[in-house]
Amino acid sequence: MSLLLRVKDLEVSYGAVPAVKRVALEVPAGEIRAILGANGAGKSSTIKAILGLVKARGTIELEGRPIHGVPTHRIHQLGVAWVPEGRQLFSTLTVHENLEMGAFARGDGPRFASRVDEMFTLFPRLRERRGQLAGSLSGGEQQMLAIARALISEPRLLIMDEPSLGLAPKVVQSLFEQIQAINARGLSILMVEQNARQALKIAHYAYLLEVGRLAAEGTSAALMASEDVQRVYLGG
Amino acid sequence: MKRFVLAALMVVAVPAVAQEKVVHFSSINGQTGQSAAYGSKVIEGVNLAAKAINDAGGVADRCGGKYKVKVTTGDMANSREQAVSLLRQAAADSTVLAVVGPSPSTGYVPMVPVAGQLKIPVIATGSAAPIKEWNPWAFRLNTTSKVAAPGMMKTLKAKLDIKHVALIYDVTQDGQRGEAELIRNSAKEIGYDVAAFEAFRAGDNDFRPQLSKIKASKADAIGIYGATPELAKVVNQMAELGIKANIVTGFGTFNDPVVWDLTEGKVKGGYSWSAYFALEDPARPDIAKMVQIYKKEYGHDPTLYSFYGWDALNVYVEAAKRACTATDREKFRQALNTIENFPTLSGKATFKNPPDGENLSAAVIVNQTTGRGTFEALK
Amino acid sequence: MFWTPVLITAGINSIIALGLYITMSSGPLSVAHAALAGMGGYLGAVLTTNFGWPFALAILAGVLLGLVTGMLLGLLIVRMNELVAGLTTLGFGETMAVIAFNIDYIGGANAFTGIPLRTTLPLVYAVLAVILFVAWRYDHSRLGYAARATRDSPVTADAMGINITWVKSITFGIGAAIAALGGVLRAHYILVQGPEDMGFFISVGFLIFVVFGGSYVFWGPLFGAMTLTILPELLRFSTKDRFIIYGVLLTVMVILRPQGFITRRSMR
Amino acid sequence: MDLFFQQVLNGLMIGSTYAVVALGFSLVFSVMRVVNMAHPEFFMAGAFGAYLTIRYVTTNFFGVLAGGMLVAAIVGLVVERLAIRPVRGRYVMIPFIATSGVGIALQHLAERVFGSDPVAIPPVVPTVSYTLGPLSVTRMQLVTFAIAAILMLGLRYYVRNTKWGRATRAVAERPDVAAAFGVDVNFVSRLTIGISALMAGAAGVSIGILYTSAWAFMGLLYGLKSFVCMLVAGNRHIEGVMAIGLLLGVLEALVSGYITSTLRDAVAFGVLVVVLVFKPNGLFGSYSV
Repeated sequence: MSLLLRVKDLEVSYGAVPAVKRVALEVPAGEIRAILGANGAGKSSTIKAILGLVKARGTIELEGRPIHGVPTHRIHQLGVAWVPEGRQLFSTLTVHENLEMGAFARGDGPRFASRVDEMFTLFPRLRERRGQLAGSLSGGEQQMLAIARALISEPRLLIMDEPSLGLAPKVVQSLFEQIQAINARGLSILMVEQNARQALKIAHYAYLLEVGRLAAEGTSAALMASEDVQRVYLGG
Repeated sequence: MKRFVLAALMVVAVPAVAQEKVVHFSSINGQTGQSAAYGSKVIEGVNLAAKAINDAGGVADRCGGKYKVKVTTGDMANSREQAVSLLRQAAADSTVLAVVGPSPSTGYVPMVPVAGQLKIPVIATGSAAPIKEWNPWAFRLNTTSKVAAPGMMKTLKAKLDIKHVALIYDVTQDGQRGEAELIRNSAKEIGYDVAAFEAFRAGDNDFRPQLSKIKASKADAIGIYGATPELAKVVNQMAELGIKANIVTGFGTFNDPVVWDLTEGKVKGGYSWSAYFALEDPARPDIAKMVQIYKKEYGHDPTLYSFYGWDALNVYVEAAKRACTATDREKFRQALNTIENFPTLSGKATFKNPPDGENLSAAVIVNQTTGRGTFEALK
Repeated sequence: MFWTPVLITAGINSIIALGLYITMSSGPLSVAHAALAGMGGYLGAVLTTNFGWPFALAILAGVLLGLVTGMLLGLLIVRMNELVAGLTTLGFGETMAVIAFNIDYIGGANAFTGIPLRTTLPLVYAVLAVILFVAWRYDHSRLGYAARATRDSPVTADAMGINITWVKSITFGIGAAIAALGGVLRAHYILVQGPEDMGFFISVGFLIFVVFGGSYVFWGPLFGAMTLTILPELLRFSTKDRFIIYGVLLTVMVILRPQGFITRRSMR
Repeated sequence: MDLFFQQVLNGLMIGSTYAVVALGFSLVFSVMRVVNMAHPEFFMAGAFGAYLTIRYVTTNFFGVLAGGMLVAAIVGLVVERLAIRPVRGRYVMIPFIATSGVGIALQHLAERVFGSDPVAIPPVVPTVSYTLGPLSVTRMQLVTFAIAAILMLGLRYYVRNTKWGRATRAVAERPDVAAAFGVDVNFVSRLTIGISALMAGAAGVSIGILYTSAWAFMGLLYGLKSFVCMLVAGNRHIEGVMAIGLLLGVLEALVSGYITSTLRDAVAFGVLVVVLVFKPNGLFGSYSV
């Protein structure tokens, strides 16, 4: 089982304030792994460090090759795609233009048209909205577009930051089913999620962060039962 | 350590040679910034005159004293504050006898009251702005509109029988604005009407709105009062709009070689009054010599403002000779008042202050531009 | 003394910069302070020259004019964010310059001249010391904290019960009053008050003093105004290249110290 | 009545140049959150570029235009590298001061190299004037208007329909996310500054030839006016900035034609204050600092 992503001794600090202290995690190819933790536990900072959006120390390797210090736009070209927290679509661009931005690095050659169709079949609602400005979509539709924008560049690793944030429970349910479907087609996923119960249902393995430190890790089943998870979430 | 020893040696050596006395003038003008076009030429004229005098053996005053001329230059840029600061610094330096310059009115207008308070002579080299309150310490070498403009309009009325005069002037240039208002106010007295009175600001590029109005006013003479960049554009745009009329200005601006180049000679035939300025004049060997050493020193033609710089320094040296002093500003000021019909490149110089610092014998020649830097005086 | 004129100008610039500092403490990037100083200068000069008022009364009148105008401007821009507020003041400053241009009573384009000499070096630095004390007290006053809260996040300031409209208006007023005071002092030293001193580029100069020096503690504008007024004088040795060097130095220094030269200890 | 249309025509001509220079300002501000105070000097560099090209290279109009734009672009990229990139992303006033310093240095450098007098630009476009009834306009005025129109429409097409244009809009809104999708934000910034410099250079060339002179301080008044255009329009839509530029030109021509040209500049700033009081985010756009 080849290792897609490996992170060791990760340190991130904003000015004098340490946000992430000596975090280590791995994502084997083909797995869904989750990063759990309360607000401010350092989940987003870890993701941003991997994407090169914030200064960090420690080792970050993609398929054995170090990507620490590589500029963000090159990391994307190595097959890493991102669904940012709060989706952050380009609201002044149309749905179609957002997809074109998703495939920016790959260029919009012939394969692009077929990829667009694939996305529209995966998310039919987007086809009707293709000419609309992304800012005018509903919360659920925006989430679909954010995922489509990430998938269209055929990444090898999908990083999702709080995908369920701000969505109605029914929409969250279908969202997690889609994530499983995407993974079933061979795409490894690293997901940051506050909704621990939902995340553990579909993740193979998970890490629990607390105030920037790795509090616990293990298979979903193990974590489901462990009191640590209850303590962090239920303040037991 | 080495430099210290060297300095010590120099101090010891000096007394052995006869005490070399120096007459020190401070030259304040606009050397950088938007008004540098005039100031920089005056500074060149002043420095050249000082060099010429020193090369010819320096100054010998009427009481047997011999001096070398020393000039320190201060750049007021285009700022009123810096002009006044430089004047205060010159006054605070006891070795400075008097201040030469400035040309921009933004410098001269605020310096006049300060010169009176600090009791140090100042002589304007081109500023023609009306001065509300004169004082015994402020002088002016260049001709001003008050004297020249009415004279010119009378001559043009007599020769060309002009009836409708339009005026387009730069509201930010005190001298230019002053003359345009003077011509407007003397309309009835000389016998013409003011067909249009249009203003613009330094830095403008497009004058078509004003010129379209002037074209509609059917004026037969158009007074153009502005600095070189704007004046040239007005002339060019008048041609583009097909406005045909006699063009008139002050301060000999049409005779300036730079204006000739910028308008590709369209100023040919224009009328202006000016102090005396010509690149060559068979009757004037002194001009020929100055133009020759000026071109050798600076590599470009002198303008009327170069003459003003040269003349101002020479008038000051003449006054120093008569006052037999290099430090007593009061005696120097009184000597300035004894200057009468003193010959200069740009005409003559006469000062009687009080009542005011105007040059009473400043040359006023109404002329018509015939070529690049050449003109014909109108009788 | 050779350096007196430069020191007086540096002192007056520091006073006006401190006024701008207080206005900026509640948020707006004002480019009106040159115009406010000019208005103070015009009023003070007219009173002393045409009406023979004593200098102290003329200063008071200038300060009051600045206070009232500043408070009105503060109200005008209360709903705007930092940059837009600054740009509205750009319009105010330039319009004041054009209006002054066209009023012949105050000399129009020929500027108002014949102002009596009143400002001396000791007076300038006495006033500067008082203003520094005022700025120091202001920094530690309730109003000072309220202003900084308003600047950093108006929403929370509002939630904390701070009357934002009042804070913005009074801070703009106090800042404008101090700038007007500087204007009166300048007019009675340069002895001429003209419309050109009120425009955008002059105001930008004061803004550069404050931001360059450090806009989070009152020593900043003092440092900025002093350095950037004396620097061009030091560069006089190369008359021709003076402003090239000045421009390059300004850029280099602000790149090396983007947060301003003088910062609060916590921001070190 | 003819005078009215002549003044409107005069206003459109000068307004087109305000618009082109303002577009450069607003493009850089919207994409990089940088107020580039050296932008007027790109305009001046274009005019001197034209002068140098005419003297040493060619007098073919398009050659001169290319020469001027090239010089402006070079100056633009150097300024981006030295004064803008080190402080991009900082508090809006920091690049404002950094570029102001560069602006001052460039003005006085031009004064040292080309002298304080304006430099005459020989006519490369024959001075022909066309008359339509009472109205008269010169060929160079039409060429200036045409260049402005082509630049503006070209920019609109680039931003709307090209890959890098889309990337520029994406960077303008969310630089981090754009980077995460493979956009090299530094390259886009350089590209944006380059485009704004090319546009300012072209405006500089046409103004230089139209008014037959280039001058070290020609950028000052232009810079202020086009800065005002950008602010009044808000920086979201290109059409907004274009419309405001033309409107400002016409307003100024009418004011100096019918009232007095001493109040002409008050128009630009008076309009600015009125608009910003009622529409604090500019007529068409929005500012988030």
